[in-house]
This record gives sequence, C-alpha cells and structure tokens, in this order.
Amino acid sequence: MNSILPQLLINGIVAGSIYTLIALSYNLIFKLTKFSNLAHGGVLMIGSYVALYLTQNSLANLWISGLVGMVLAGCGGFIIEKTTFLPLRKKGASSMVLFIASLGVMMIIQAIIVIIFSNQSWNLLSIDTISVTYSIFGGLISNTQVLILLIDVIAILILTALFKLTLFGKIVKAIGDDAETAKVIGIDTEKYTGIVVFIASSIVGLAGILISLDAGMEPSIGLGFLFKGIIASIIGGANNFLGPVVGAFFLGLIENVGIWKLRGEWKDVIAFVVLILYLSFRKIKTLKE
Amino acid sequence: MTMIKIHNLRKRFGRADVVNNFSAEIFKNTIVGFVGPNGSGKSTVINLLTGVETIDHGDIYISDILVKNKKKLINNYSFNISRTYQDPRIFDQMSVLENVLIVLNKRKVLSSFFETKKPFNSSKVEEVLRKVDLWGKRSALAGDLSYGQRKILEFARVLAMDTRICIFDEPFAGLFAEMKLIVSELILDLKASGKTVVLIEHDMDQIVKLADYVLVMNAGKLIAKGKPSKILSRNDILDIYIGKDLHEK
Amino acid sequence: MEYLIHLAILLSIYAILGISLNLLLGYTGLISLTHASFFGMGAYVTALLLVHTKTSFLLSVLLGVILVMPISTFLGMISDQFNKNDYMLVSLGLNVIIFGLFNNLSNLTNGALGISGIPRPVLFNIDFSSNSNYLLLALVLLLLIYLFSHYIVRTSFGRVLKTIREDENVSKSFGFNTRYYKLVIFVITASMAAVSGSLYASYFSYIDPSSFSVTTSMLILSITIIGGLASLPGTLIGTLFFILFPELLRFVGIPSEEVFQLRQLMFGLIIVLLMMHRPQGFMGKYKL
Amino acid sequence: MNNVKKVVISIVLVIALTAVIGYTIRNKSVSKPPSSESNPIVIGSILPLTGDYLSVYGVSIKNAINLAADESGANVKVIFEDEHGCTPADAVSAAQKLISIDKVKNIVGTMCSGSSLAILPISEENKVVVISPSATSKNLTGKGQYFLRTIASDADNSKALAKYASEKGYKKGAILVNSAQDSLVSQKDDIKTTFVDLGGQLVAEESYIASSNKDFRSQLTKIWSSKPDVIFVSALPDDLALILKQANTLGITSVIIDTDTSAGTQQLIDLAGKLSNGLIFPFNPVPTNKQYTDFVTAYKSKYGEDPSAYAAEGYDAMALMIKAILASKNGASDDVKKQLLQIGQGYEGASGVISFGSNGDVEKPINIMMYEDGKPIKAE
Repeated sequence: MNSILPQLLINGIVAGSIYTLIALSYNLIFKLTKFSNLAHGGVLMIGSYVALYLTQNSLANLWISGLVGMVLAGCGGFIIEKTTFLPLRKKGASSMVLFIASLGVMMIIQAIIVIIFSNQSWNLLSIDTISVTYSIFGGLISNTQVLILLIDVIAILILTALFKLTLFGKIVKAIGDDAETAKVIGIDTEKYTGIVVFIASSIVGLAGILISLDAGMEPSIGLGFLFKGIIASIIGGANNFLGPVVGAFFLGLIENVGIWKLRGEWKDVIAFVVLILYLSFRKIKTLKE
Repeated sequence: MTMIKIHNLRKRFGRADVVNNFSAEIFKNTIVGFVGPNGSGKSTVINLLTGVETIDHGDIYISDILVKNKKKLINNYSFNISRTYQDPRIFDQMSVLENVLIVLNKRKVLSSFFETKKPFNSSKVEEVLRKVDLWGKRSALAGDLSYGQRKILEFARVLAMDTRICIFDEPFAGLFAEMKLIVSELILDLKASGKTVVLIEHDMDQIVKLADYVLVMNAGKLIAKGKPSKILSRNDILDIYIGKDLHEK
Repeated sequence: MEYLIHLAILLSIYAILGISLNLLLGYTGLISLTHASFFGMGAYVTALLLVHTKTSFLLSVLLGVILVMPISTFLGMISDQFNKNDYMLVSLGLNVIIFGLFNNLSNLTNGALGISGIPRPVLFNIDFSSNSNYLLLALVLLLLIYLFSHYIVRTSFGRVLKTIREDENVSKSFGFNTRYYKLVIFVITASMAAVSGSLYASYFSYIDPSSFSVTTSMLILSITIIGGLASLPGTLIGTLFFILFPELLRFVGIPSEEVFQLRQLMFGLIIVLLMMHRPQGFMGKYKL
Repeated sequence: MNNVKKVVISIVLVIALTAVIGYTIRNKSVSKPPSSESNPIVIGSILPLTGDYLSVYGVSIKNAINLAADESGANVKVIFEDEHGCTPADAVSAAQKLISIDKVKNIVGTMCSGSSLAILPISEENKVVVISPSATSKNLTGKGQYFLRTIASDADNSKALAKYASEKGYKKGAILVNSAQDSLVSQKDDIKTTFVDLGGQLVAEESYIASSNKDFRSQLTKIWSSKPDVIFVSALPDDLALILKQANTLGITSVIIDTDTSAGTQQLIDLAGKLSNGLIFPFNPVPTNKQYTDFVTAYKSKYGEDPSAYAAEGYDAMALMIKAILASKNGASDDVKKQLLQIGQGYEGASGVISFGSNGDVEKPINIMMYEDGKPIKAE
C-alpha cells in the first residue's frame, strides 16, 4: 500500500501556497491599519469573479483576465480603503468599529456578486479540460497546481524584494512600527497606506483567481479562506515579513495531513484548534518571562 | 517609622538604565516631594512602586511588607496605596459620580452583586466632589471634562479611597490658581489626617510650600535628599533643573 | 394575526440573545462571537431531553443552563487571556469548533439531519402548542431576563463591568479581581443564550446545526451594535430592526428573488453607514 | 439625547409606513381583482431563493413552478417566499406568513427535508396541502396527513444502487459525503447499510462541509489509498463536478456512483462535460419520455438555460396541485388531497411516472443510469 503521505503533502503545499498570498496581503494591511479587515475576503472574490466574467464571455484569454482581475481587485481594495476606512480612521474610530464596518463591506460585496453571478460554484478552467499530471516522489500534481506554485513563489519573491530591499519598503515598515513618528518626520502615511492596500488587494485578488483555477469558487467561500489567511499570519508570527508564509504552509500541511487520521469535515475545526493552541502557548511563554 | 523603603531598585528599558540602584525611604505621615527633570525616572519609580511595571532588581517594602510583584499589576488597594497618573486615567464613558463611586464599591463579586445604586457612601462621594467643586458636574461624562477637571476628578478619587499612602503625579498641572490653592489645602488635610503623601511635581513653589522632605532624582539616580529649602537652593541641583547658563545670569 | 404572533416570538428569542450579548459587549467590552454556540447548546439539550425523555420543559431549560455553565466557564477562562483582537478571533474559533461538534457528532446530535418532533411544553396544565400561549411563555422569559439584566446593570457589579470596559488595569489597581468578574458575566450571558436556545428548539420543533453557525453569531452582534451598546432598550430596537425588516420585504410587491438578495446588501450598507455616523448604534451610550 | 429619540421614531415610522403600503398593495392585488373571472387560485411556495449554494436549485424550481402555472391555463397566482438557504426558522416564518396573511391553502415547497419538518406542525394544523419537490429524507414519511412529495424518498434509490453495485461484483466500497446537507447524509446512511448487508466491504468513509471549501483532493487521496472498486458520492451537481475533476487529476479509476438524483440533469453535463463518462446515478424520469423532453425544451425556451436538479419534480408538483384544486369542490384541503391521490396514480410527469402512496410518498420506477459521452443511458 503505497503511503498516501506524499500526495497529502503535495495537497498541503498547494493549499499552503494559496493561504500564503492571503496571509501575506492580510498582514501587510493589518500592520498599517491595525484592525482585522474582513472586506479583504470580499476583495479576494472580486479578483476571481472579474476573471470569470472575462473568460466566460471570452473577452480575454486566461492570462489577461487574470491580470485584469488582479488590477481590479487592487482598485476595489483601494476604493474601499479610501471611501470607508480612511474617513472612519480620520474620525478616530476604534479598531472594533473598523472591524464591524469591514463586516458590512464584506456583506455588500458578497450580495452584489450573488446578484450578478448567482451562488453557482464554478472553476475558471472549464472542468473537463483534462489536466496533465506529473508524478513527483510518489504523489501526483497537475499542471495547474505547478502553475500555482510558480506564481506563488514569484509573488513572494517580488513582495519580499519590494518590502525588504527598497526604500519604499523601509518607509512602510516605519509607518507600521510607529505611525505617529512617521507622520512627524513628514511621511504622508495615508498615501503609502493607499499604495500598500492596492498591492495587497491585488495579491489577494490573485489568490482568489488561483483558488478558482485550482479547486473551485463560490460567493460563500471568501470569508472562510480569509479566516485561514488570518490564522496563518498569526501562527506564522505577524511581526517578521515572512512569518505568514511559514504559517500558511504549516496550516496547509496540518489541514491536509490531518485528514489522514480525521475526516474532511473537521478541516475548519483543525485550523482554529491550531490557532487557539498557538495563542495559548504564546501567552504562557510571555507569562513565564 | 518608614512607611516605604526602597532598596537599590533597578529598571532597564531596552538598553537604557531608566532607574539604576535607586534607594530611598519615605517616612510615615509626611509629604515627600519627588523632583527631577523630565525623563529622570521619577514616574518609573512610582510605576514600579505601584506595580504598573515589573521590578528588574531591588526590593520595595511598604509598611514593612516586601512587595513581591511578579504579576504585572499588584493590587494597590491591598497595599493601601492610591495614586493619580501624569495623564489622568479615568473612565471616560462613565459619569463623574460613577468614577468616584467605584472606589467605594464592594470588592467581592458576590457582595457587589447585591449592592444597588443607592449605597450609603453616596454621601461620602458628594462630600468629596463638593470639596473639589465637581458636584455640579456629577452626571456629566468624565470624557467631556477639561484637562484640569479630569486631573481634579482623579484627585477626588484618591481622596474618596482614603488610603494610608497617596501618590500624586503632577496634580497641579493644568489647574487654575484658585484650584491649585484648593488642592494644596486638601493635601495638607491629608497629612493632618495621618496620611503619607508622595508628590511628583515641577511647580517648585508648591514643593517648597507643602513638602516636609524632598528627593531629587536625575538620570535614574537619587542625587540629593533633605529639607526643601536647603536642597533646592544648592547650585548643583539648580544646574540640572534649569540648565547651567540660565541661572548663572 | 398568527403571523404577527410568530414574529413576536421570534423577536423575543433574538431579543434575549441580543440583551445577553449587550451585557457582554456593551457593558464589559468583551466582543464575543461564541454566542450562537451557547444558543445551540441550550437548544440541543432541550431538544434531546424533550424528544427522548419525559422531562418537563422547565426542567430541560434548567438542565440546558446547568450544562452550559461549566462549559462557558472553561471557554471563558481560555479566551480571557487574550487581548482585544485575539479575543475576538479565539471566540470566532470556538464557535466554528462547536459548530463542527454539532455537525459531526452525529450519533449524539444527529448531525445535519437535525432533531425533529420536539414537542411543545405543557406547564401548569396550560398547553403551549397554540402560538399565542407560546408567545406568553416567550415574553415572560424575555421580561425576566430583561429585568435581571436591568438589575445587573444597576448594581455595583454592573459598574465594575463598565470600569473593565473602560480601563481594566486601573480597575485592577482598585482591588477588583477583573478576571473573576469577566468570567461571571460570561457565564451569566451564556446561560441566557441557552435559555433562548431552549425556547427556539421547542417553538420550531426542529433544529439543525445550520442555525447555530458563525453567521448567527454575527447576526446577534449586528443586532447588539446597531441597536445600541450599553442600552438594553436599544437592543430591543435592534432586534425589531433585524427581524422585522426582512419580513417586511415579503410584503413589498416585487416577488422576484432580487428583493431577497437586496436584504443582505441593505444590511451591509446600513452597518457601514451606522459605523460612519453613529458607532454607538441607535440608542447606545457606549462607543466601541 | 433628544436627537436620538428623533432618529429612532423616524425609523420606526418608516418601517410602519412600508408595512402599511406593502400590505395594502398586496391585499388589493390579491383579493379583489376587478376582472370578472372567479378568484384566482392562490398557491404559496417556499424555496431557498437566497443564502448559499442551495439557491441555485431554489431559483430553478421557482422557474419550473411558474412554467407549470402558465401552461395550466388556469388563473393561478403564485406567492414565492424565501427560506434563505434552507434555514428552518426562515421556512417557518415564510409558512406563517403565507398561511395567516395570504390565507394560502396549498404550498409547493420547501426544498430541504429539515425545513419541511419545521413547517409541518403549522401546515398540518391549518390543513394546508404541502407538496415538496425535493425533500427526500425518510423521516418525513407519514409525518403529515396533508404532506406529499413528487420525489421518491432516497431510501429506495440508495438501496437499488447498493444492490446494483454488489451485483456488478464491486467488493470494496468507499464513501464521500457532504455532511452539511441532510438529504445527502441520509442517502449515505442508507447506501452504507445496504451495501454492507449485501456483503460489500466499506474501506473508507470521507466527508466535507460544502460551503467552506471546494478542495476535496485530500479526502479523495485517502479513499484512493484503499483502492476501492466503487466510490459512493453523495453530493449536489456543482460539488460533484469538482469531485470528478479532482478525482481525475489524482488518477482515480474506481467506478463513481452518485446517490442523488440531481446528478441526472444537464447542469452536471455542462459543468463536468467528458469527466462525467462512466458516472452512475439514480434517476426517476425516463429520459426518453416525451414529458421530460417537452419540459426541458419549454423551460429552455422560456428561461434560456437548462433546468437544474429537482426542477422537473417542482413542475410536476405544481401541475398536479393545480389539476387537483380545479377538480376539487371549492379547494377544500381534504378534497384536494383526495383528488391528488386519484390524479397522482400512474401520472406521466416530467420527473417520471408518479403514483402517490397513501402516506403521500411517491413510488417511482428507479432507473440506474450511466453517462456515455454526455448522454444518460440505462446502466446494465
């Protein structure tokens, strides 16, 4: 009985690569705006549904509709930031008020998508395109999955380069660490926040497109994937840049390898049990200091 | 009899020794002035004393009980200490009356469950609020008060708590002249009723007027202690405080 | 007329949930998304007892509360160690986990098949199968819980809760064991949710895990916030708004399903607008 | 404080206003139409029109019901109410509203077994005839004197499938089920017990929760590791299509049997295409019978898309309901029920030959079908 572990590992890595994009982009925004932004899950869906609309009406091939999806998701995130969250922050709204407002925005985006596209779940590639699969160390991986891994690696490299090496990245880090002093020394924090939100939103739009390429997309999935992204960015350690990447792959692997012993219906439960265990250990560690 | 004994206290934030082996004694039923330029570590010593910060090294004895505060916040109430903060920490979205009433609450959950709004001590609250002339504003939200009024409200709260040791962190900041007079009167009353008062203040006139004893701190160390009149006229003290060139002229 | 009675019963069930969450969030500042799980526990205990045993309705409500108390104490202790943002995520996680238990432990809860045939109570020889009688039962329980909450808020206990909401460290320095206070109010509100769960199970005579999911917790949260934090009458207004409004949509002439889609769009819009202009909700006295 | 009062009062006024206006419009159009015809037959319908993935089927059934109403030629007024994704509470609200406000005596609906169970107490108490087009759970059988179904309870389908599998000599069976959908869970239970009773060996049982994640690969990997001869899948078409795709990428070659009749609709072919080849599923309408093909063409011409699962059953339920009401004396429920039982014997409906049993369940001839490049053929 050839062990199924390699296949589960491959599934975990592919899931992890999608969680990475969500966790990274969520973390970028969280560090600047300091609140859990549920609208990020809505922006994820904007990306995938724009791509669906373009491919469905054959207005563009897969690549172009993917890019357009990303850019529009970026604009969507940017517009939401400027019209809703910025004025709220200007009014001195607390992080809880911002969280509830983001819940409202999420409901709006989901409702609009359901009105236009209905609740039907779909896959970007017409399902019956038989995908070529390669076998590596005992497991099978389809060409779409390889594509997803490639895109994921490229995205991580670009983001790390952008936020770690460039001056722009340093400024963003400064704002993240202490927005007040950043303002004092003349950085236009709102402009940078806007740019970072645009980048992060297009990345999460990319994640939406990859989900609809790989497994399948449906209006009620956005929030679920966002929670996985949030958990990944927390357990990966939100303070260093690549923390969420580690957290995302860890979560992807735990969920998929976990199914070896448990049934698939426990998938969501596993993710949150991991979160609560992590937070409790982190708490015990700080108490011991 | 020493009410508070501090023995070579040390506290480090990052690489800076904010307080390094600071020792002092505060005697019972006296008003102690605690002076020093900004950033000399005065507030940190007080925070260590009231458990807001954990002690890195050194011991604090409060009425001869060694303060063991591994946990972040010791329960000041059990050590019979009450304090105000440089930036007043009052309950903004509660009324002025409730801000003071809370300290007279029953502490145990069960007993507080059966203590309804009309407690006996509301007369005590009225007395305290009248003293600081806030009774008129008692139903206003604490958050809507001016900075001076917030300071006064926190001061009133310490009065209402009636603890043996009262620590005031710049109580006179932001007050009008006649309000300063009222506060200094009240501090003297506290001493008269047997309390021990620690006063962190930059307003030297008040220190000279009120303090029986002064501790001068700079760069985390205690550099002088003694009678205010004697201490504050010394050149080396003035140098640190007002800066060398200024007081030379 | 039956329809209005039905709505009134629905209102009182969700009002109880709203009031209990308001005690937690409006007065103590704890934003908990686990409420639908306690709502579910109460419902399942009553359902299982009424279907499989001959216990009376009141006893089943009591047993529901007795079961929820230790569980909520344990969950309260777990979630208490976290700061505000983590607390909310942990509470959300607990809801997902408990929903998973409801759905997957099928030999106990029948899983997605749910439990049907839950009888209506017969108390002091009044038969509660007619909705008007049931409305009395629901209103009595709502009144009791409302008065109890009104009492809590008026005591020193309630005042300490508000200080925990404002600045917990200062409250601690006054000698209040804030962890214990938070735990007690968490258990009380969980028990209230269990009571409304029992009402829900016996009224609808059928329950399945879908009514106790995270979306229900978010609905209760919206009711509390829109109604008004730290204002019990505000919660009643909030419930009125969230339960009546969708029912009104049934009367609007356009029968197409777009109208029903608009419901969610409208709720989202209202939440955002309210957060912009009145974060404390209609009649609230506490801004988040 | 007073501006808060103003805000609250204005909102309550707005709500009251919309209620009054809505109420009057609704009453005017329903009860006193100026036309000379006798009052229209009022039929209620409760379906999941919003909420999650179920609304795809709810909307399609609604279209089928409207189609049946138009084709009946009678003056029929259908009032649709939303049960918001099969939540029992919403279904009960919808039923209460239909019964007490619109004074409806006949309802075609609720789609899910759970919400049907929830509305039964009210509908039975008010003697309202309810025909469900898609509630298949067996604990609905005999629960309501006025409750009928135009879909066979899945117990018989699952038993037939298990018998088919064991006759084909499949020894090792595996299960993949959407554990959040009640009808699918009961199908899984039935097929599991029957397959094991007939000597089959259950080698793996996996599940997923539909609306949270569409990645079934790890479950399929685990199933495939025990190399089952046959995999019994209990899923609705859109998940089923994704399962077939992911099974294909994992190189799974076992025979796949879907336990839900919904697999037999064009919707699955559109989604899964060639991947559906070899899929075995239960289906009641004889695909070659004229009524089914007429229904599909009529539906397609009216709505421009193919009917989803359960639409045919909805169409038959409506048609039967209208015929029974017309035949009955002034629509008294007992009489309508009697007529339904009479008309509904060997009734050649779009969803197959319908003959109601005394308990309102319908026994339909069960056809086990298989897809052969997009065409359903009888699996031998």
